[in-house]
Amino acid sequence: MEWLPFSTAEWVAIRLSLRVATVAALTSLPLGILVAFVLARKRFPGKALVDAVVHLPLVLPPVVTGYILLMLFGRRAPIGAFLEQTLGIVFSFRWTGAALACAVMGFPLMVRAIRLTMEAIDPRHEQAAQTLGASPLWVFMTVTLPLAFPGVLAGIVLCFAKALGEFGATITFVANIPGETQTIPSAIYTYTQVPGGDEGALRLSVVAALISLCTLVVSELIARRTGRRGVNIE
Amino acid sequence: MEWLPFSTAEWVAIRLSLRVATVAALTSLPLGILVAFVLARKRFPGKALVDAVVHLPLVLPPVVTGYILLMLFGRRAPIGAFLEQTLGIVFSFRWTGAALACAVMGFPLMVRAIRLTMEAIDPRHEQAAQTLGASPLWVFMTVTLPLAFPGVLAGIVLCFAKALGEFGATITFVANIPGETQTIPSAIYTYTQVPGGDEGALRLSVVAALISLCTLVVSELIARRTGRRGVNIE
Amino acid sequence: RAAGEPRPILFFAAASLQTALNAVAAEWQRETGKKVVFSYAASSVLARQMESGAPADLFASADLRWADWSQERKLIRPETRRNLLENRLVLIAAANSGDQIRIAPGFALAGAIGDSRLATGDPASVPAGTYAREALTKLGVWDQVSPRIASTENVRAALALVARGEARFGIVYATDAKAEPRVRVVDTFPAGSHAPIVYPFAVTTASTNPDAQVFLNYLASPTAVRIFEAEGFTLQRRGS
Amino acid sequence: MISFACKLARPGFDFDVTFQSNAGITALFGPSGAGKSTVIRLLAGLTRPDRGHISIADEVVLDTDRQCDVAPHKRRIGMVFQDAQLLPHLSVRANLGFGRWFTPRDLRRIGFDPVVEVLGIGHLLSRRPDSLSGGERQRVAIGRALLTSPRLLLLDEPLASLDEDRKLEILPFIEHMRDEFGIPTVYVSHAVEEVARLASRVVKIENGHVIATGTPAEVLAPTSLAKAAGRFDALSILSGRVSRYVEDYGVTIVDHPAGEIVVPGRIEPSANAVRVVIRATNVTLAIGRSENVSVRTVLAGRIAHIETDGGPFALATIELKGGEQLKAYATRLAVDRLGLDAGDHIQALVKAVAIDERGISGLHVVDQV
Amino acid sequence: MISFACKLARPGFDFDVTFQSNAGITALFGPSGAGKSTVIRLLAGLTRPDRGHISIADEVVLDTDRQCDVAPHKRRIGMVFQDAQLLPHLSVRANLGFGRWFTPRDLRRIGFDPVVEVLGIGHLLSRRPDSLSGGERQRVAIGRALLTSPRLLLLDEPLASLDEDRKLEILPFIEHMRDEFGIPTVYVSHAVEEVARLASRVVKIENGHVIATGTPAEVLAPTSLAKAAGRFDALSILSGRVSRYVEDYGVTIVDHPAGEIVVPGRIEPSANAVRVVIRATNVTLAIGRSENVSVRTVLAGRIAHIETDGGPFALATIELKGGEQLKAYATRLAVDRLGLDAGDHIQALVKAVAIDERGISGLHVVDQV
Ligand SMILES: Nc1ncnc2c1ncn2[C@@H]1O[C@H](COP(=O)(O)OP(=O)(O)OP(=O)(O)O)[C@@H](O)[C@H]1O
Ligand SMILES: Nc1ncnc2c1ncn2[C@@H]1O[C@H](COP(=O)(O)OP(=O)(O)OP(=O)(O)O)[C@@H](O)[C@H]1O
Ligand SMILES: [Mg+2]
Ligand SMILES: [Mg+2]
Repeated sequence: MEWLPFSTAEWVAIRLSLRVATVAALTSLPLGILVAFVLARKRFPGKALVDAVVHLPLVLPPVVTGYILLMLFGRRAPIGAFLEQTLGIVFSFRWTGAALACAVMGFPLMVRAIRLTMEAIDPRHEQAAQTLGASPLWVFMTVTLPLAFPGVLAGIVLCFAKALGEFGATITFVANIPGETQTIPSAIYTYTQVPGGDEGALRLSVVAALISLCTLVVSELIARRTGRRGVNIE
Repeated sequence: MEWLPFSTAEWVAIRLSLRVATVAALTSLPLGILVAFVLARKRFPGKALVDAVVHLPLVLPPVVTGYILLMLFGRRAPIGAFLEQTLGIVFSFRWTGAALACAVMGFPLMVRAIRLTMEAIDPRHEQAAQTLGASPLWVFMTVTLPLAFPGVLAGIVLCFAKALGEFGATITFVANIPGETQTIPSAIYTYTQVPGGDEGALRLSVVAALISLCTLVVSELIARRTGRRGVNIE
Repeated sequence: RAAGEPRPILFFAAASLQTALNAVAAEWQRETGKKVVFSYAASSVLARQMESGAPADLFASADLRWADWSQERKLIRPETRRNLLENRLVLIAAANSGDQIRIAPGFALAGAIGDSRLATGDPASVPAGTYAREALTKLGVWDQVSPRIASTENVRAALALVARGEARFGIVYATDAKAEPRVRVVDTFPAGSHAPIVYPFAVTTASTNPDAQVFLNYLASPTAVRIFEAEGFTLQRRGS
Repeated sequence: MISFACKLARPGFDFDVTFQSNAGITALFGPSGAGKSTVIRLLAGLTRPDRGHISIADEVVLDTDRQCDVAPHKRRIGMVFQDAQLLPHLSVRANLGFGRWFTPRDLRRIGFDPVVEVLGIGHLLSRRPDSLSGGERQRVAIGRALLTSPRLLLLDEPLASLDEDRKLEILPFIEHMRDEFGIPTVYVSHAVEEVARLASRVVKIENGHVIATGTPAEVLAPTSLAKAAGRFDALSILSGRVSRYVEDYGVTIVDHPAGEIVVPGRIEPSANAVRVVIRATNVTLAIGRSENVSVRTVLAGRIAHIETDGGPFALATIELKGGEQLKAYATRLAVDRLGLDAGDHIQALVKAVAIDERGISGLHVVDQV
Repeated sequence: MISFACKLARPGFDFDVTFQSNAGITALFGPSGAGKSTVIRLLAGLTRPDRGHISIADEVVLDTDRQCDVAPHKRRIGMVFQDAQLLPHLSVRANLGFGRWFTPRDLRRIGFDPVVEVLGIGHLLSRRPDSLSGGERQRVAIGRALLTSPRLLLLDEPLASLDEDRKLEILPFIEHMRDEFGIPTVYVSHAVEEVARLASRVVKIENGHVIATGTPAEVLAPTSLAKAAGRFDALSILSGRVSRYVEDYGVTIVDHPAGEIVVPGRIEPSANAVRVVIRATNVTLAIGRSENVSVRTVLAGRIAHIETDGGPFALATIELKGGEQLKAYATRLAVDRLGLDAGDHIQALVKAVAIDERGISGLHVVDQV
């Protein structure tokens, strides 16, 4: 790949960014679907609060979100320490932490996308499935979720795109360690901080834009194949 | 308001942030609806490209977006100079610029939300309106748009929330001038840059979170009144 | 802004100078009744904004490179430029840690870090990081230490990592370490181990505000010096 | 005048329908999946054919050869979809007013109040479509289409889920539209009487192709012994002139060359002929006079032809005095027992009570109070 | 055994329906907006009443007083919605298989292939609901409900948009379900013959209240001169025993104490009585023998009562030999001309061809090939 105008460090950042974005988008998906479903369909006291918490990463400056993550998921922090001891999962200064930061930052977008499509589903479809013997869980799996597929897809795309661009929370939470936590945006930031780094910043920005273009094209193709009415089950 | 624990500068930032977020969310709405409609309903060559451009602010680090805005809408920049001469609109280092930056950053979220609900509309409703003599524009105004209302509402909320938290592009584009361009997130940033600023950062973060909570509650109430099927026209 | 009232000075300053500059400006306003408006951001951002026509009167950079960059583009007046402040680089640890280590050529920093991290500004972009790399290189420990570096966007983030115990050590400015009670200075880097850490100040080319130069001079006044020193800065000899 | 010729290939379904009609009401008739709704959608401009030419009242609205395709909203049609398709975000009132609003004021010929009254939806005006029953929804859809004062009315099984009483209120109204405003109508229905009563032209479609077109008498009268189930669709249509209304008995006597036809209810005498639809299954054949039965309509004629096959039924074609044909079903058993044969002179007995009001145009049934 | 008692207040609509039925098929009958679909939805558990008690086959599925409300998916119902409601993201095959999949294997009593064949949807299996015609959609919905092998079948106007031929194929199948698997069924329909043929109990609803329940004969037979339009809904149901099938003529002779009833088609002789539905409008009265008409079914009886009013019609109640009652409509004109009066002995003539197959259970029409 020498013919491509990227330094090794840049290649590392690109690969890492892809990994982080993919992991962030996919691992946050189950929780995203669950939260979206609860917000779309249930009424309970404190619902607005849950909604607000979900939106928090959007509302707070990324740096603040990064600090909060540090305070919760750092090695010395309550949840972080617990996870390390019980499951051996370490976030601090690892790419997993970058993925967590990206997932958190992308979460409001994902939840909203899924929620919107779920709210648009005609409840009579779910009623029809019920009369056919599907329990609420099965209705969710076989009707709600497939019909909400356009939203799920959009949620993945949004979270992925956000993860490609997320930088403030990531760098605050897990710093900017080449090969471990230096994603494309961190690398771009580094370039913008030095005089004459514009060219490198531009190069990587184009890469990020191209990756997102690919993602969009792919998602568009998937969406077209599955159609307006969500995923087709055979 | 002396009993509230905010300095005058903080009050200024809060008021400015509210103004910037409101203007950003509302002024970008018409274009957001238009772009969402085109992406949801039309097929044309280069559609993926338009889609990618819309997503760009999500994918690029905010700093880069800020630089791009600076290069396009700065006083010395082509569009910026043109707008200043013809319409007298100045963005650079004005709160209007902050609103522009927030609008741009929130745009992908807004477009996606509106687009998702538009895609979920049963095209037979639009066909029915057509047979009743409504031209495409009227169909859009009387059927598509009211039925897409939940998405429009979500788009406004997302853009507003994003504007409350947006900082990277804003500070890069219009700096961090108290009373003019220092929004809540910029003020928080300033606090986080110095030791001992944590308390101020926390205070302002709570304010941002509360404002977004209010927005969410209000939007939830509106959504409940209008119902799943969009806005009810009499 | 009421008509007739003089236009306040717009001061583009590196975010790390915030506390000190705010205090000086408050003092100046008390004395003269004139206001200074600050826009704090990263030096790089400020420089670029000036390039695109920002109406700034004064520029204070935390980074020599961006001052030079601005000067090349004739954004600041070279004759007004002066390195007003100087800072020191220190090695820090969490306040409750017992780590003791003396900075010396070839000192066992890597061993002391262990599998933890050394937090500092990004050597490639953040000045503190650049100075840290220079110092560690000069002391002959950079190669061992560099894989354990956790570089951050700014010094404050590095400070937070150390304060929360995520990173065992950090290299930050003396001013930052002084203001953060949860960290403790382990040792100060010798002055010769790195280029002087200076903060260039200058009046911008675009400035039309006569007060700009006046305030710049005021920053060297004894009142200002007292404030700066209280914050942990050291004062440069005039004109260097 | 409607002229329709469209081709459309769908996987497993080949659609090629051509017909012309300048009837007031043209009925589309045919089994489920035949392509009736497709014709309606093509007429409305909601589906584009692979190739086609459609003109309505001498205006070409579609010509794929000449790249002409008038947009649906410019075709000025009033359409009732098979599944109502009310706009979910509008109240019933707004749904009704929707099309009206887009109709230029000087073209609004149909009044809001009479439509609402006939359809019995006055109490629903402020409701949302979601909360309507199936039949209520369909009625609102009919009203909405009528209120556009359309140039062409497209009705896709508009009465399918309505009860008989309601149908009998709405049908005259549709006729009224046809007569008063001259709105040509294309009507899809599975109900033979409805078709026979309303339509002056029937297009019978099967499997995407026209298998018969003509007057209701031509298309619906059994030309051969159809399969057993089809015999209820078989009818004859006789033209007569109103002779008088017998006040005492609430019946109208229609003069027909072959005899008097007694029809319950009042038909206003007019210069025009009235059409009486008689189901082939409702005709009883008798040899010689049969004064002792409770049937007052006795038409004299001659058996032109009796068709039989292995099944239980026989279909007799009777040439009535005056030339019109009347079809009559009987069991083969009865035909044999009576010894009926072609050439025999017989009496055709038609029970007045079995004449369906839906089958007589211009009839106003006199309800007892 | 279904026991139903629910109250529900909606703005402008007060619903309070109570009925019991241990019939195989219970018909819900009533005008548009009466509350039929509401009953169905309450039975399915999709709507909650303000107060109510529902039990199906001795299991209480709803009792608001005891906080008991069995979830819809546990009620093991097969439901056909008024508007099909196919799952849009599933193929026809998957829609059909959906409910089946949730049915425990040992409870699956109804086979896929016969259902698909009877409904004529074999060629649609890989299609999406979006691309089906109205009638096709309805047929798939019927199949889907049947394939759950339900404990209770709820059919909301399942045949409304189907043509006669198709109806005649599906009706016997529904009867077959009732007879073979003993699945109790609640059936909403506007078609009198369908109701009369299928149901052994009819619940007539109007405006949210039960106005009559009973056997079809009780509810549907005209107890008084209804308004004119209603007379087509009036019928009598006679019970007889199959005597023989006359091979030569393709007709079945049903023995009735008052005479032989000739029915087209073959009915298998069985120990059970067959029900023959006779519309009051299809009965002709004759004084003395009338050998010369093409009617083979002649039932002897005595006029019990003739009801008239100011309108054109008269409704005669005839006491047949054996005790069953037969209702007959005639014009008042005919009654006067024949001088008919209560107590007269008369002959009731019923045309075999006018007996609707939909009105006879167990009938297999012999199609000629
Ligand atoms: N989008 C489609 N793709 C493939 N086939 C289709 C599509 N739409 C309709 N069809 C088929 O075209 C045929 C005609 O459909 P159409 O809706 O015109 O029937 P119809 O005569 O209205 O029937 P019904 O009386 O059941 O409403 C049907 O066989 C249907 O399956
Ligand atoms: N959500 C609702 N809010 C208010 N009224 C309702 C609602 N749903 C149904 N109704 C009313 O309840 C009545 C009964 O409705 P239902 O659907 O049971 O009628 P139906 O007998 O099935 O009529 P149809 O034959 O027209 O389908 C109707 O008058 C209807 O308008
Ligand atoms: Mg159709
Ligand atoms: Mg209903």
